[in-house]
Amino acid sequence: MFVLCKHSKKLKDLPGNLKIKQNSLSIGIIVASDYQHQKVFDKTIIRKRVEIKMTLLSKEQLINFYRKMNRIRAFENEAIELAKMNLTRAAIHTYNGQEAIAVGVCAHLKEGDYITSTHRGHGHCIAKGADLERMFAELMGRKTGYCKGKGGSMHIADLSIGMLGANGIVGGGIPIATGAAFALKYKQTDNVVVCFFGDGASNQGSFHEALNLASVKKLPVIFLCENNNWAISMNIGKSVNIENISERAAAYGIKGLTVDGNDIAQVYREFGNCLEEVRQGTGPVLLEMKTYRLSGHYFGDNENYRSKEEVISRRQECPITRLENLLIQEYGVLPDELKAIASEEKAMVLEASNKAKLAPEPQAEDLWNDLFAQDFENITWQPFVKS
Amino acid sequence: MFVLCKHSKKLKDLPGNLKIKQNSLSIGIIVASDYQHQKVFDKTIIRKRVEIKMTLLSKEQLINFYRKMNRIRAFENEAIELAKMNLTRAAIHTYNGQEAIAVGVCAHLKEGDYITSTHRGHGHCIAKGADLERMFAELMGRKTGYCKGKGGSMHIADLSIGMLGANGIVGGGIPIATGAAFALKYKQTDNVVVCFFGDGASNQGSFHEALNLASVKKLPVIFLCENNNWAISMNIGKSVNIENISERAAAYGIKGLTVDGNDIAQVYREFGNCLEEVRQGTGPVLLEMKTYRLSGHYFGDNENYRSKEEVISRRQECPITRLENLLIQEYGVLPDELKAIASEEKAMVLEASNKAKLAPEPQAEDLWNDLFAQDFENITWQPFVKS
Amino acid sequence: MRKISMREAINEALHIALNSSPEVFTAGEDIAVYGGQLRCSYGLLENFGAERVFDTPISESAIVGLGVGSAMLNLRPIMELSYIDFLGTCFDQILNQAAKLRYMYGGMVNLPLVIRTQCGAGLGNGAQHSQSLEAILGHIPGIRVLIPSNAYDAKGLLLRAVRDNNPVVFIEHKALYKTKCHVPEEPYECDYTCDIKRTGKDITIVTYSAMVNQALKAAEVLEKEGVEAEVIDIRSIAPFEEETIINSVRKTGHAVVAHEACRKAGFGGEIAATIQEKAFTALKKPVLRVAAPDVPVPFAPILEDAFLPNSEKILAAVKTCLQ
Amino acid sequence: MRKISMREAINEALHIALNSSPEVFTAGEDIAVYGGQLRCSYGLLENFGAERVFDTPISESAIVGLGVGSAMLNLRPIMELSYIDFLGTCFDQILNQAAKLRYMYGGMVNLPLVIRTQCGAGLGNGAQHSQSLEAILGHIPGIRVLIPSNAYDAKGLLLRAVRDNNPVVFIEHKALYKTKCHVPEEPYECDYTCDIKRTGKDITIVTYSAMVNQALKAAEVLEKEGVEAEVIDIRSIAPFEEETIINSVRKTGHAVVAHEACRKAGFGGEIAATIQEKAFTALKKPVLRVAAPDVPVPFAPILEDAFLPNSEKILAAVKTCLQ
Ligand SMILES: Cc1ncc(C[n+]2csc(CCOP(=O)(O)OP(=O)(O)O)c2C)c(N)n1
Ligand SMILES: Cc1ncc(C[n+]2csc(CCOP(=O)(O)OP(=O)(O)O)c2C)c(N)n1
Ligand SMILES: [Mg+2]
Ligand SMILES: [Mg+2]
Repeated sequence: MFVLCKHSKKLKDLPGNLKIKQNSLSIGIIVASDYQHQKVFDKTIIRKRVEIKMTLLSKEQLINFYRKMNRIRAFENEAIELAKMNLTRAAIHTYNGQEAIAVGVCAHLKEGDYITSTHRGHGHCIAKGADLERMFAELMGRKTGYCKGKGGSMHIADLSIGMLGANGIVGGGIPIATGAAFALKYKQTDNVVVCFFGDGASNQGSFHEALNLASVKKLPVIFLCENNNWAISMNIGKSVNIENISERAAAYGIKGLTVDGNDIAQVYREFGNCLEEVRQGTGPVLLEMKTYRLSGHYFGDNENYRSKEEVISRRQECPITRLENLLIQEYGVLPDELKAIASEEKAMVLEASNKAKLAPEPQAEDLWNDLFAQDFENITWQPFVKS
Repeated sequence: MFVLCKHSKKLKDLPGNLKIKQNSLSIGIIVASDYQHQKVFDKTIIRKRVEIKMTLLSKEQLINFYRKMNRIRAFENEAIELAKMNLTRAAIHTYNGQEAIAVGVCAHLKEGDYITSTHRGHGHCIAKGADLERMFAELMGRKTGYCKGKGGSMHIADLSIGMLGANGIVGGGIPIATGAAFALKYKQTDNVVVCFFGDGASNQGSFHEALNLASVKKLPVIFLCENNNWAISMNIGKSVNIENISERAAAYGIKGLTVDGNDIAQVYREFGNCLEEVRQGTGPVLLEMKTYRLSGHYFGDNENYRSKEEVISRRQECPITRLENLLIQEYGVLPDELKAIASEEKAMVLEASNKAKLAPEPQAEDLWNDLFAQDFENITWQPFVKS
Repeated sequence: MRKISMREAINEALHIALNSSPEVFTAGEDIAVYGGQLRCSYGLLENFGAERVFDTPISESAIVGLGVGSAMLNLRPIMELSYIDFLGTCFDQILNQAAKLRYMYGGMVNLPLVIRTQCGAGLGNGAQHSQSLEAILGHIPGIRVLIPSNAYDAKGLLLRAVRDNNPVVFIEHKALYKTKCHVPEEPYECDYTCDIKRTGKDITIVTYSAMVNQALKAAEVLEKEGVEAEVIDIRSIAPFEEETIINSVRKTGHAVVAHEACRKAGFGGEIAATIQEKAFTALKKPVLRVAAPDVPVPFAPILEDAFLPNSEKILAAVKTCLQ
Repeated sequence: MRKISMREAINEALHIALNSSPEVFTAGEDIAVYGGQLRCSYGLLENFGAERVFDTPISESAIVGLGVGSAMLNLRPIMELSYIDFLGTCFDQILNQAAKLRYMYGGMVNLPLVIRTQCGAGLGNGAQHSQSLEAILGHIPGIRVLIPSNAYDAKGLLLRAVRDNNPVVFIEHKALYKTKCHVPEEPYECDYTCDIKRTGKDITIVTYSAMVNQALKAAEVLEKEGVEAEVIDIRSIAPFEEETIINSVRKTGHAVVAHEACRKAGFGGEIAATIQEKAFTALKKPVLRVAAPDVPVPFAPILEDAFLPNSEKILAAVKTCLQ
């Protein structure tokens, strides 16, 4: 469990030589292990041993994160514009407010690593390096889209960049991620799978089955729960009876951890630590990142289940704003520099969208393609002679 | 977590005036709360506070338990005889070695309480008071059987005694038990449901979903996991990565407890304590009872997955033998008295079986009955006038 | 004559059901505060309170199981499964529990459970949120499967389902929610029987759910061309009332079956097989089926349009049949 | 000529598959140490080791998901679902994942996954362990559904399935495991096409799985009565090769379809509907269906016998048809 620095003064047992940064992001962080009770955000912590680890992210890294987070935000905003113009169909689930997670996580992944995603998958795709034009084309059902227009917003995949696919079934991707992790282990690689899912998905049976199987098979998978407080209209306080989804790790004898998902530095660091372990073969981890869904469940949501005040107050913790403040206050970056980056990203996104708008639609006959692979694998059968 | 008395000498912090019985059953018991680490059976315990509670079961109660446990054992042995004579069909899953659980649990239940059961359901039925002749008749597919021969060994139900039914789908009964508990709460009774299932079932998605739902709805249900070490050929050590299934309670914010399921006194007491709480509306409990399946998974199992030595050594802990020893050593009951009880039960069981053998078979036309209730409920529709 | 939409009619039936029997409650994902992903349960929470109208976590097996278990103890649950595609995550509770317990237990229990769900393509929801899976349910003995095509039937069938002492899956097509027709304010019930939507002597079009309107459209066109089509809405997949259909085909000698579900092993096969068996001598031409092709529902409008059966495809089949 | 049982033939195919490709592994409940609840996987653990042959906890969604995910990364999993009835607990992974991912992702992925499972009644296993659910699978576009009737086909179809780059559900009837026939020792494959088990000019009996033997029995009786029945084993529900059937019915003019699954919305409906559509003018009588009644599988021997279709019921249908 990790503590935001602003609460560090409440801690006892701190080594005297500790220097703690008092900014709103945990660039300098206190690592507490062997704790008994834990809360995130603004609550106190009781623990026994306290260990200090200072990690300083470079300005370049942070700027790079800022760039990607803005790219995702711009993509989602443009997706909504397309929806308003009726260029997309059905639900568009935007990632607004959760950008730090996809960006902080995917920054660590290397060639051969995979992710699985959900109905709220654009951010994961972009962070993993997907092509924006093909994404937009897919949202608009064009032939040049990632799925040739067959999938739509909820079903984008790009195996060439390690993105195993978004999934419209809540919890549907969790067993699949486990299977992919099995393949990576079977092939004796040191690669991993990151399985993204929401707080709501953690109540599905598939979550339970997959985590248990991954645990007993010691598979290299990080189950990454983005706890954004809501599952459509269901508040996390009503869907589970526990404080942190990560507590569920105990049911499978695996490591569980909750971090502040709106703090890109914390996301980056803590995911990195988990990843290192998982790569070494210690088995799966359940990593919960607390965040907040700033927009409606989908574009068009009346949001009758939460107050405007709640959303406004949570906007303060928007991960992009927090990173902005940090860069300005601690790294001396000028606001104008950041604005320029945001504009660049927006322009790039718009260009991709505009190109995609010109892309051709599929033809009716395409309906019949892509269902079955036509070939059979070339295997020469070897009779098995029993000894 | 409860400690077998034979380990009591290892405890520190014990009040001086504590008298502990040194017999093999925990008739006098040490109640340890606020513990950090726990093990059952023959391992040590570390805890902070220790609280002492002495419960003495009367001889009459224990003899009554002994009687019922023998009834179950005799039933199962006779069922196997019927199987050998080809009077039954398909798998017979016997309850041998687990009798203390059904008997100790059901002894507490009152009118209006319900249980749900599994493929290994005979013991639960008998402990809840089912008619032996109708049970045997069902095993032999007779018209007078509980299900008129439609169900068989795995599907016996008797709603009149609060037995909601056995179930051939592993984990299938857990959501149903939850639904029944909802009904009891909805009707504002203080009744409860006891949901029996195995260690293997605790890996099913339905377990997870049902426990979470029961927890958030605070339903009066005791999830009773009979951890008998095996799920067909799968050892508990390979199917989960935790020491006790009860640790899974934490994932739902409910109470979890592991007890020695081969110790009828402990089963009786600890279940009673849970029941009291659950009746008061504190929500569900996950109660694990450790036991051992003494016979094969089903009659005819080759048991190639475990050694004969293992089974022989576990026979020492047979709950009937342990209760026998206790009654003789601590309560001065004569061995002959116990033998007489066992014979009485056996005779009663045989009589039921013999009567059932004479029962008529169903007729082919019966195939068509019992699928749908023919009537519609008599509800007078009341228009709803919006205010 | 009051006209309301199918969504309003269902909402009205839910209000009447909850108002009429204390045993009735309703639960599911987002049905209470939100008023339902299907937007059919608005007002219920306010009018009947959180004990009887409540949201559940995302766990469809537990949701259906809650219905099964509480129905066994004589409550009358109306559970909502937001999309029929989520049969996937609760199938055991339907296939092996709700449908089988009564029979397996020798008739000992009643299961007065209603599962409301939503089917169908046409709105760009993609392969996992657009299926028509009634044939799968129709193959499972022990459950009722109702599938209304309009607001009037939806209200009447839903009320009947709530009084049924057997498990009922009630399938609402998403493209029909906004369609309006005359619906009396007072409570009423519909039978689980075929409804002849239009009489005719030349050909029988057997259909249900969203395809009923398409068949009626086709029938109008045919009328202009001098062909009188009889359009039958079966309304109920289980029980499946064959008599009306057989009588009609005996009269017309021609039949086309239309549904939105995929063709292969769809319920149209059952209907066609039944017609040829029971009205063989009357049949002048083979029974033709109009159905979706055997592919998942695609996303892009052009592809989804190509996927969906419609009045033109019905028309084409009728013409082939009458050739 | 070596004769072995279907169980042995499947076991042999599994050995060959694991021996021939390092991408092949197999997993499921009790398949390794125990040798399978179906007793088909004995020897595999000893011969190929615990990395490639392993037991899983009881969690069918995770089991199928393990197959789907690892197949996406080019392994060739053979997962075992001990009873087809357990479709209930893993249906989403088949319906919405295995069957749809490739199409939904625009053809981007291959899913070379085989799910072996066991179907059928006759051994007193009761309603939850005796079903025949191939029609449900046959209605789902995107998967292959194979259903052998004998040892020879079981070996040949299973090997072909392992080389298939698409998800295959492979359905073994429990009553067939002990039936023996000639099976060559060397590896070979069978096509996903109909197999004419016996030629005849008077009537076509279309069937599959355990009913093939019953149909052949009926054909023998018919022969003595001077009726030449053609018996067709379809072997594959998906793809469903119609041509052989249509050609046969064009020749015989009569058809009976037989399967063990419940009648309503069973695959027999699809077959009958197809025959009447494509061979209408040749048909002298309606296609009749022999199937189980629409009730769950009962336990008692008398009831289960009454439930099960068999050679006499096929015979009766043939006689009605030829009357
Ligand atoms: C099996 C299944 N059940 C229900 C739904 C409908 N649904 C779509 S998104 C969603 C909420 C998911 O919540 P969460 O997992 O927290 O993800 P978030 O939307 O917050 O990103 C629901 C209920 C679904 N798509 N699949
Ligand atoms: C959904 C499902 N999966 C698998 C099975 C096959 N099966 C029957 S009993 C059993 C083992 C159950 O183990 P456990 O829950 O520990 O109960 P026990 O047999 O030990 O009483 C299995 C795998 C089943 N009946 N249902
Ligand atoms: Mg959420
Ligand atoms: Mg067990």
